[in-house]
Amino acid sequence: NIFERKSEAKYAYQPKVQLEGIEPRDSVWGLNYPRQYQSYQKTQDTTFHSMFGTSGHKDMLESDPELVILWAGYGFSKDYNAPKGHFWAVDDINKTLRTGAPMAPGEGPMPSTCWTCKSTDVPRLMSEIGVSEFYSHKWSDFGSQVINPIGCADCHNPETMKLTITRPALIEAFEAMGKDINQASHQEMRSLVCAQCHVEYYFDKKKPGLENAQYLTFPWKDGMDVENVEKYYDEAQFSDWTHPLSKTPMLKAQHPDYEIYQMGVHAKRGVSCADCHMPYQTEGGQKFTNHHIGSPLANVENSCFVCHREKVEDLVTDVYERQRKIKEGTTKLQRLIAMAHIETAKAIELGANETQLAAIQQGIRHAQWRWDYSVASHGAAFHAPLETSRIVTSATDLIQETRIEITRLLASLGYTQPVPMPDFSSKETLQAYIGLDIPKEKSAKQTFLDQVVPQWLKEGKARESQKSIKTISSN
Amino acid sequence: NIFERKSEAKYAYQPKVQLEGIEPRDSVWGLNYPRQYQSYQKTQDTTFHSMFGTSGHKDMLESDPELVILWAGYGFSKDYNAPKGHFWAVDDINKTLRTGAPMAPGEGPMPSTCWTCKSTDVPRLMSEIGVSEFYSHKWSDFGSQVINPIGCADCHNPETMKLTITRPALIEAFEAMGKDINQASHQEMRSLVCAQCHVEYYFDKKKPGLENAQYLTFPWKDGMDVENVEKYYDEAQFSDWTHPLSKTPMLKAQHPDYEIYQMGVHAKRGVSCADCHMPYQTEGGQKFTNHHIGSPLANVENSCFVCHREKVEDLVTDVYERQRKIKEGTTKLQRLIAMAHIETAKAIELGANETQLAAIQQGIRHAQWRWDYSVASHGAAFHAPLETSRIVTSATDLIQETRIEITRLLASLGYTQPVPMPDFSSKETLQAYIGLDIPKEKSAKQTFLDQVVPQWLKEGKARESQKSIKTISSN
Amino acid sequence: MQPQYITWTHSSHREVASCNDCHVPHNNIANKYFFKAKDGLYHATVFTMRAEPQVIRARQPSIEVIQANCVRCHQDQVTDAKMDAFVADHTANRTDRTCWECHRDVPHGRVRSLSSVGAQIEPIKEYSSSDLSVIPGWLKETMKSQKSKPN
Ligand code: HEC
Ligand code: HEC
Ligand code: HEC
Ligand code: HEC
Ligand code: HEC
Ligand code: HEC
Ligand code: HEC
Ligand code: HEC
Ligand code: HEC
Ligand code: HEC
Ligand code: HEC
Ligand code: HEC
Ligand code: HEC
Ligand code: HEC
Ligand SMILES: [Ca+2]
Ligand SMILES: [Ca+2]
Repeated sequence: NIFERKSEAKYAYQPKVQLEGIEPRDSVWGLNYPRQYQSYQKTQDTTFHSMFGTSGHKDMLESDPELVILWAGYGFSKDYNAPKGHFWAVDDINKTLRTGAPMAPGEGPMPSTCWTCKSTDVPRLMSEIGVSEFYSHKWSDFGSQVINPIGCADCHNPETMKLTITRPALIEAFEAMGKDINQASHQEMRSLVCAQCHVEYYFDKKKPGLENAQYLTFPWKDGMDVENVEKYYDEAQFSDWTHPLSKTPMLKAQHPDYEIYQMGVHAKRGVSCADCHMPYQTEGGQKFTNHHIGSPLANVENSCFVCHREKVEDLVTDVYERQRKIKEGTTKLQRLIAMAHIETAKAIELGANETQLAAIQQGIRHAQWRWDYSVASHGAAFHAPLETSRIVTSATDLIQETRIEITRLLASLGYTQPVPMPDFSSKETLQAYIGLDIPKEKSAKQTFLDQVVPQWLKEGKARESQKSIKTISSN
Repeated sequence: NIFERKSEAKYAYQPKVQLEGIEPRDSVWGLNYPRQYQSYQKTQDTTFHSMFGTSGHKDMLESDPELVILWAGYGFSKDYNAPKGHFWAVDDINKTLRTGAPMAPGEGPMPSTCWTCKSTDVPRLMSEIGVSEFYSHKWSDFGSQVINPIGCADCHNPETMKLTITRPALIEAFEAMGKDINQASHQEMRSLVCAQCHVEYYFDKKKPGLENAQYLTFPWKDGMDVENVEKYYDEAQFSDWTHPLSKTPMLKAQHPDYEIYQMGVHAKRGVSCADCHMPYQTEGGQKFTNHHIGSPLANVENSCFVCHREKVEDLVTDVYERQRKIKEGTTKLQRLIAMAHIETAKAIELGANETQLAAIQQGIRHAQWRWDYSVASHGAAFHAPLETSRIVTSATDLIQETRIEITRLLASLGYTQPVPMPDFSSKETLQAYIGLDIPKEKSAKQTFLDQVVPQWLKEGKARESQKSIKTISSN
Repeated sequence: MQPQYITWTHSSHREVASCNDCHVPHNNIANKYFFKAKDGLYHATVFTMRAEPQVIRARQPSIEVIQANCVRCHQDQVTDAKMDAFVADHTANRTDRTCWECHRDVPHGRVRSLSSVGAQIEPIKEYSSSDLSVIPGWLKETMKSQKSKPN
């Protein structure tokens, strides 16, 4: 009856353990907050599928092979997948070919900064060795330090359970914009905890006094929209890599989820990430936040229904329609950019000089940046459909204008035919085309996963077992 | 309080006149329905301005001079303005240079079909002489017949005041789609009355048995979206005119307001045109339909507020943001299409042959069709922002792909430079560039307006004065 | 149903209409009590059986009841006595579309879930800890020290 339920509520948050310092293990927090813990554990579920999204494995290079050409010469051309749940963050970064197969500390292609958004051990480690020190190592140096995936300690203050910002990059980005993140309202915090990671970033290697650090930085100083960030990188003369085909200094856009979401009507109306991805839920009279973060389409009744009184299928098709219309544009666009790289390579082969190429490479750099910005945020097509579409339009115009330039250049070099293209329908063909030996990479990775990772885990567990857990006698 | 309001209502009404047959004069209906009449009269107000829209005069060729190139060889390159209120429909069609200066019946460029969406005299005339006969004259033949602008008789059944469809084209379009417009719900009728006119159309000159008619037709048989209508016209091998520069068989898109609105979320949620453009209003405790049809931004409180409890400025900026983002794409796009026409002219001048031009002209035809479709509906950018943006993206890709073709073609003809362009910033320069003598057209029009139109009006009034008005003795 | 209660108490209707004014038929006494009993019983069962969904939605029968009640009170505002005389379907045109399709906030507002109102988890600044900083102490320290002496 109703009274039972009242009393139930009272006992809901009987603390069982005393959380001390930065506790990276969710299982410990879970003793105090079973509902949140149990729902968060569900992020390991990989069974949900929507039209374009999935909580499981999806090889993006398989579904959109052109990406191999766009990212030639860069790690992403080896391996890139759609996101899975938070539970998999550490597992996936160990498994991706992008991190290579470092058999010993100090080896491998990636810096320690890569760990930043993958684990609750990161705030712990930062607090122990300092932020800039954390950014100044190899990824392989911290293998035994970072073993817990994203969890409670990333978003919560253990004493008060208040939402908290544990990643310096976001705080510094606010400072760069002349804002104080401590002034953020509670509703804003319900999005800002996500903005610690779901944002475009780059590694600043020129930080005064920190030359050997790869300092995680969000390029927001002059604004968060795609044009201003583009300007920011141009002025800093920054590039992530140089493209082997078109010799273009390229930019990589990574998941600007927060930035694009802010351009949508939901953000304008004050709807937060958590409102949709972590809706409140009530169990036996006890209200709590559902921590099974994933596609809201898996949970329309608790997510969208709170504000929309439509049929489930109408809300689902709302999302699909927007995604389909955006996808139509980006699919065409990525093919055009791939062709531009190959056409430019042809011009270079025919002896085009730097001055002839300058404008063309600028065009490719900007077009691919904008394309990447619009697709790297897997939610963008729904978060802000029109802004995403606007970006796609501008990139389409840009790359085609550039291809007109290339066509003129080729003609002036005596070549007036369409440039022959590889088979864009096969990931393997294209990876071979750009000279990757994937089988070799894969077997090296396998050895790494068999021999190194288990060792990392063993050492990590041993370290954790030192840390005692203070239990509280309940009364 | 509401009980006072109740009694107020009781006294309100006494019918004044008996409406007989099709009464084209709003002033007569107004005797029975003062509130609706008085509010509808406000459509003559020309003072309201929003960021892109206006209830007054706005010369589109002045604000976007490229249009002169896009429509070269077609009436729209002489004169095209943003819409004003319904009150001005007859006045504006008399004044536009597109209708020329027919000094006698049977003269002039335009068919009688042009009157179809401008006046309440149209249903009257159609009922008197028959539909196909109405479509089989010159515009100048009916000058003295058509003198009342759009009004009550276009949307209302005089006996029952029910919303009604008075234009055969809409009924026939439904039949072509295999639908029966009589099955339309009341809520659908609140949009369908508008769909009589606010739709894309063409004149069918090949109707079996009606060869000398220019039969008003809505191209919906295979679907209302931009791609299906494009296919429809291609299969019918229809073109509105042939472009003098690129020699392309062109299509003109006119105001597909209804079609594009249907692709938006408001339509999906069952919001009708009238909900926003004719919101209810309360006077003396009575709700009535505000007939001052115009920009809802002139009346956000009644239009948007019931459904959206947001600040006025937020709702207004919602609209502006969407319009600005779409405008960014269409502005760029129209310039590119204009260039394509001129570049193609160059290729023709250099001796390009038909087989070389076929694909290029196809590209220009489709790209301009899509561009026109997205801008000819002045409300599209808000009615369905994403669909409109999607169309702009596809047109941008199309025209640029075509310009790459042209560039190759020019090169193969030995021309590898950018083609010189006229000054796109001046309407006058461009009208001269395509060989128009506007001053001449204008003075001819002035004579027409001074001598012919007053005559038309005089004869019309005389005719109307024959018709008696049955008043009802009030009791 | 707490959210419905709370939203109603904040609505323009609190003073003028109670739950039953909208949710129980008022066409005739018998019907009124029959529906109420049936309804109340149903709710009570669902409630005690813990089947209470996160977001309650009106079922068709009660949608019709509500609509009828809106009209009952507002008849004379939404329909025009004079129009009725000869504007065919005037009353239907004004009353066949659910009122809250437009009046989306009457009376429960637009955000309705068991958790959306009432015992808010959201801390009210006044009552929350004086330290409003969202940056943990350790991070403030490391970042400060870093600014003072890079490396
Ligand atoms: C500490 C970094 C971090 C924080 C904080 C974070 N995320 Fe993530 N998120 C990730 C990473 C990394 C992945 C991808 C994990 C993988 O694929 O292995 C991810 C994946 C996701 C996914 C995809 C899940 C699926 O099933 O496909 C969603 C949705 C998501 N995050 C939403 C959020 C929201 C909402 C928040 C804030 C409430 C948030 N994230 C906070 C790093 C973070
Ligand atoms: C600023 C935070 C941040 C940083 C720094 C970061 N990531 Fe991620 N990472 C994310 C987020 C957010 C996702 C989820 C991506 C998505 O939604 O597509 C993700 C997803 C991933 C995934 C799973 C998807 C895939 O591609 O297979 C891998 C692996 C990964 N990151 C590796 C890395 C590596 C390697 C680096 C360093 C070069 C890195 N991350 C740096 C935030 C970050
Ligand atoms: C990606 C960010 C994120 C992670 C990881 C996360 N939480 Fe939360 N948590 C939130 C947000 C957002 C809220 C809602 C806060 C609010 O609105 O009051 C929340 C709320 C809570 C609350 C307050 C009561 C409630 O349910 O609203 C508790 C307790 C809690 N989380 C415990 C945990 C535990 C235990 C874990 C680890 C198993 C965890 N959280 C992991 C973001 C996170
Ligand atoms: C906390 C409230 C809230 C939640 C949760 C929410 N919405 Fe919305 N939604 C809004 C508001 C507010 C608007 C803006 C329109 C308005 O003012 O009514 C909106 C607008 C929309 C629109 C029209 C905007 C467009 O892009 O065309 C769609 C579609 C939509 N929501 C779908 C969804 C779906 C699907 C979900 C769940 C995944 C969802 N909403 C979750 C409040 C919400
Ligand atoms: C109005 C509801 C709403 C809001 C607010 C919202 N999202 Fe989403 N998000 C969605 C929907 C719906 C999808 C599409 C899911 C799908 O395709 O299955 C999505 C997709 C995503 C994805 C990709 C998941 C995948 O598996 O591909 C990520 C990551 C994400 N959102 C993160 C965020 C972050 C971070 C924020 C805040 C900055 C946010 N979302 C705000 C509704 C929302
Ligand atoms: C199917 C209905 C329909 C037909 C047929 C039609 N019009 Fe229109 N006309 C409209 C609508 C709707 C508008 C408002 C346009 C807008 O919103 O931009 C309009 C606007 C106009 C305007 C005012 C704007 C301007 O361009 O100055 C003129 C003049 C005009 N039409 C002339 C004509 C002529 C000449 C023809 C015949 C070639 C014609 N119309 C055929 C529906 C029609
Ligand atoms: C462009 C179409 C259009 C024109 C022109 C038009 N009306 Fe209406 N009228 C409507 C619509 C739509 C409604 C709302 C019908 C409904 O939903 O019940 C309406 C409703 C009415 C009603 C019903 C009462 C009310 O206020 O809702 C009356 C009476 C009326 N109009 C009279 C007139 C008169 C008199 C004129 C001419 C001065 C006129 N109308 C011109 C479209 C039009
Ligand atoms: C009989 C044809 C016809 C019907 C029916 C019609 N319109 Fe129009 N409408 C026009 C024409 C023609 C114009 C342009 C008049 C001009 O510019 O001279 C116009 C102009 C407009 C404008 C621009 C007004 C301004 O101030 O800029 C709006 C808005 C509009 N109509 C909405 C509607 C709506 C909503 C309906 C239905 C309720 C409707 N129209 C029904 C033919 C029609
Ligand atoms: C009869 C009800 C109604 C009217 C009138 C109405 N809206 Fe909406 N509006 C909606 C609904 C329903 C949605 C879809 C979102 C949702 O489900 O809440 C919506 C969505 C929106 C959105 C988000 C869609 C997008 O394109 O991003 C905006 C913005 C908006 N409305 C603005 C306006 C403005 C401005 C007006 C007045 C000119 C207006 N609305 C009039 C009901 C209405
Ligand atoms: C949700 C509200 C809403 C609905 C529904 C709606 N409109 Fe609009 N309409 C607007 C707004 C807002 C504008 C922009 C006005 C401005 O820019 O000043 C607009 C602009 C227009 C314009 C251009 C007016 C001008 O002066 O440029 C026309 C014509 C128009 N609408 C006709 C229609 C027709 C016909 C329908 C139905 C098929 C319709 N509208 C449905 C809100 C709406
Ligand atoms: C002024 C009329 C009115 C009053 C008074 C009123 N309601 Fe409602 N009620 C509505 C409307 C309208 C809806 C929405 C129905 C729908 O969305 O289909 C509704 C819906 C509901 C629902 C279904 C869930 C939901 O939110 O849609 C519940 C439960 C409810 N009301 C309970 C109550 C309670 C309890 C009270 C008194 C505290 C109350 N109502 C007072 C008009 C009213
Ligand atoms: C013992 C608790 C309880 C009481 C007392 C109660 N309700 Fe409910 N009510 C509920 C629950 C639980 C639901 C959700 C049922 C569902 O959606 O399956 C509900 C659903 C509803 C609904 C939406 C479903 C439907 O029937 O359309 C309405 C409306 C409603 N209640 C009105 C009322 C009114 C009015 C009263 C007072 C006469 C009332 N309720 C008394 C618990 C209660
Ligand atoms: C028991 C009688 C009653 C019922 C049932 C009722 N109302 Fe009311 N309503 C009133 C009274 C009394 C007022 C206050 C009038 C005033 O303040 O002048 C009012 C005010 C309003 C207002 C104007 C104030 C506002 O909130 O915007 C609207 C709109 C309204 N009602 C709509 C509705 C709708 C929709 C329903 C059904 C869901 C409904 N009413 C059911 C009696 C009722
Ligand atoms: C198409 C949208 C729409 C629908 C459906 C609708 N209304 Fe309204 N209603 C409005 C608008 C707009 C106003 C604002 C009139 C004003 O402010 O002058 C209004 C005003 C009112 C008012 C007067 C409020 C006041 O302050 O005087 C009441 C009462 C009302 N509506 C009740 C209802 C009821 C009851 C229904 C269902 C039978 C209903 N409405 C259906 C749009 C609608
Ligand atoms: Ca980047
Ligand atoms: Ca046409």
